[in-house]
Amino acid sequence: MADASLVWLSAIFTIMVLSFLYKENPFYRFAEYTVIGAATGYWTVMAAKNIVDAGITPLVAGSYVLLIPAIFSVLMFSRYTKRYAWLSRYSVALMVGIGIGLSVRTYIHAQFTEQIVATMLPVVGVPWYTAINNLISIIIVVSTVLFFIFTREPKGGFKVITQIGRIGMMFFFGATFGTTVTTRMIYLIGRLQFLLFEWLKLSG
Amino acid sequence: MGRPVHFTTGMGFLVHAEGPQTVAGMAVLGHLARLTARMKAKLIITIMNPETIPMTEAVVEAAYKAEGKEEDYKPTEMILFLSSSQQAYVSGAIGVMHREKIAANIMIGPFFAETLQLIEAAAYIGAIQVGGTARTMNLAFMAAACDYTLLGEEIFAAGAYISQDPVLLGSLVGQDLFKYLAVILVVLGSILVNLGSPILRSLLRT
Amino acid sequence: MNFKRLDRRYLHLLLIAVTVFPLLKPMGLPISIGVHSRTLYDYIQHLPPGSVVLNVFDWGPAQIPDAGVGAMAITQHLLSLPVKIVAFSQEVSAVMMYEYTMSRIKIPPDKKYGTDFVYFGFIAGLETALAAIAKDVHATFVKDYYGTPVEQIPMMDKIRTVKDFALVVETTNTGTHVDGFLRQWKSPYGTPIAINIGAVMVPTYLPYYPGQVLAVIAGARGGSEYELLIKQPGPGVASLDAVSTSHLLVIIFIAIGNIQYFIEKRKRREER
Amino acid sequence: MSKVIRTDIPLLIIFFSGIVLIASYFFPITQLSLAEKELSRWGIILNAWAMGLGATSLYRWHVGEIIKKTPGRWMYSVWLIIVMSVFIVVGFVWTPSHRVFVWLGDAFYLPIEAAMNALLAFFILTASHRALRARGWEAAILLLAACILTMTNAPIGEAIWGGIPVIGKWILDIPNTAASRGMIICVAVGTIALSIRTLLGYERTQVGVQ
Repeated sequence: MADASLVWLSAIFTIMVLSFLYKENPFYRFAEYTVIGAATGYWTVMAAKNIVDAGITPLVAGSYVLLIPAIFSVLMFSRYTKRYAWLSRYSVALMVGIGIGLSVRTYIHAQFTEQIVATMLPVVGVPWYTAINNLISIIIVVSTVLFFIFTREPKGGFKVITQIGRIGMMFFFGATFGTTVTTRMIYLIGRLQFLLFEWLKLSG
Repeated sequence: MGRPVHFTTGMGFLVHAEGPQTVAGMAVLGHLARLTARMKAKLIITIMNPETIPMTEAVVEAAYKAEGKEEDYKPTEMILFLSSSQQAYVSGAIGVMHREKIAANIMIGPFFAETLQLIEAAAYIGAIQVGGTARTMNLAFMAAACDYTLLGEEIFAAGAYISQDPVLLGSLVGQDLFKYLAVILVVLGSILVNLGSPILRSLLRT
Repeated sequence: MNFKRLDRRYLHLLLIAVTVFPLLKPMGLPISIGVHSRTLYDYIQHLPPGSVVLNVFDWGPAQIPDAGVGAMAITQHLLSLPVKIVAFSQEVSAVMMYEYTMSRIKIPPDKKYGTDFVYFGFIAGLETALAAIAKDVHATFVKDYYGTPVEQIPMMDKIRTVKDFALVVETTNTGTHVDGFLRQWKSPYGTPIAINIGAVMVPTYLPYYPGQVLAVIAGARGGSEYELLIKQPGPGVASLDAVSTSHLLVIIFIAIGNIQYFIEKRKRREER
Repeated sequence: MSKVIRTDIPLLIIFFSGIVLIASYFFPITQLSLAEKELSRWGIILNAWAMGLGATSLYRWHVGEIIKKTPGRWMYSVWLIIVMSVFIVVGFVWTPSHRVFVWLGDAFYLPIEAAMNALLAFFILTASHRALRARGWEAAILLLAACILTMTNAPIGEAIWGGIPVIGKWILDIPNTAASRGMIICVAVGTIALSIRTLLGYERTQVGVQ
């Protein structure tokens, strides 16, 4: 796939970015401004394609209802005038409304009921270690949920329960931290593999 | 005028299942902007998702208007869209933090991999940090490094707490009721499963 | 040595050194096979001949060393079996990863494009598109990546709806892609979904196992296990030594940080 | 009047667009699912136009930098505008799938983004050194879980002691998964509550009402 010019450009940009580790310098800044310009240009083109595909083509084909989002979209740009800036509230409102609609649909099922159902675990009739693990799971789920109760002061027995929830969350945070270390190192390894093997053509 | 306050909603999706997190961040921003207007502090908002540009401008403008400080509202200096590419945004935001020597870094919204870098950069400058997201996987970095962290659901309650609006506070009671319901369902369902009846499971699955 | 004042540049240099060295001189530490890789391998191995697998390429170049490892190994495995592969992408930047993969794995001589595997390129619309594909494959996959209309692709004749797919393998680092399949394919139709994701997403998606997902192949580690399962150790296995050394460095620095912390704490107590 | 058109109408827009999407999920009525499909499409269009807003903002900012001749930065702004314009012109003249545009992306966008991702490795090294400290017993649990998981993901962990991956897997499968579930349930409750408050017009900050 990769022609030599691409490999060289990639290698040069990679080194420019990594030079940030020494200190912030003109090479790094050059790469930074390049990627900001490139990303914005890239996404603008993709967005334009979406507008044409989802908005204009069907509109021309007779789907006149698409005039509505077109108007709302144009209203977004009213922020550049002082007098009509409030018009952009209409487009914000539509975006918020759609976002909320999408969100409630997904959260009720996949996030609320599915997770509750997944916690209904057997404790009897399974090997003892599974039973203990399932019991621990149920206790942590329940106490984590109770940790987030706003209207009750954590005192006495309730405090003990929320404490268990906190411990569970500490495990979760630690676990995410640990796995994140892996991904980040892998990104670095990937870039180094590229520099060593595809650019410098060393053999491992 | 002292050192400025930096605010961001991270990835800041709006037309998306994680849109409400951005809305929750905006509720906090509304309050924050009133405070900075009142105290004549400089406020800087960096943006990754252009969807939130008009919303952010509306929120901050309204806050400054409410405080009678319309003349201090300067959108081109306060509200900076940096890039919609994650890494380009991050390096831009870090640049802003360094140049402006921010005193506080407030991050509430849907956060992705940018979390760690923003927190590290702000910590390097020595800013006070408040973080909050319902994207649980990036919460770990906030919990480990921020001075104050809003864990998951708490970001949705933050706006209500700050506003002290009785209706909003009342709805927090409703939120608690649903959490109790979840606990009851889990316990009851587990008991039923252990008695050999998966009825509640199948009932909820439909 | 006072680590607190230690210039972080030395730290950076050290990290580069401990990663480059094992890449050039691999040590070959042993790798054990986890339950997720084993589950998916067995499931694919026992697919009835002629089954259709939807192999989704939603990963970008950043994922080459991470989830990409698994994507290549799984695609290689699928190609070695009498099953058919339908591939597409929900991300623009993922399109080039299909070509990247196909140019690097071994395609058996008896496997032909169009009869055994096919790629539909970038399909816009995310979750909306997934719902549409489930109902009518041909309406959404109108043309393949090379511009051939779907009616002229021999293998697509019998692939009409979600019911014709025996398995979905989703490779991504973005939760949205996984959620879309769970909501639009798994929940309503029960299609088995295997996810192959960057290690960072693993804790988020483990709660969905075993109920909603068949297996969670965890980034480079999971991918390397898969490389070993199909007995073709590749770039994943080669990178794991560097993973080991860099992780060890992290642990050492956490330890140093804590030792420092306790020494300071004791000093402060003594001063009081 | 001004309140009606400036505040009430936006709140009504939020209400109707949200309600239609939610209702279509619960009630399988043809009209509703058609409306849902239409609204989802509008979302894509609005999102795309917002990108245009982003590009204009960025363009305005950098032109400003050039006019002001901000020391040390304005030449970079010139370069940024050149790069952005080349992408846009090429993408508009040909198509985004044209090989010149793909090549531009491969050459000027992807390698820099990937290299910046690699910088994260250094950030996490310094972050774990600085932030992961056993300040109390809760922090100690976090620290311990982080160390074990770090070693679980690396083959060397297993080589040091066979128990490490076993414990790591247990942490991932049991307390990690359970706490994550608890948090997801609460996030769902919070999201839905905020959504309802917004739909009913109680949370109105986002339309610019204080």
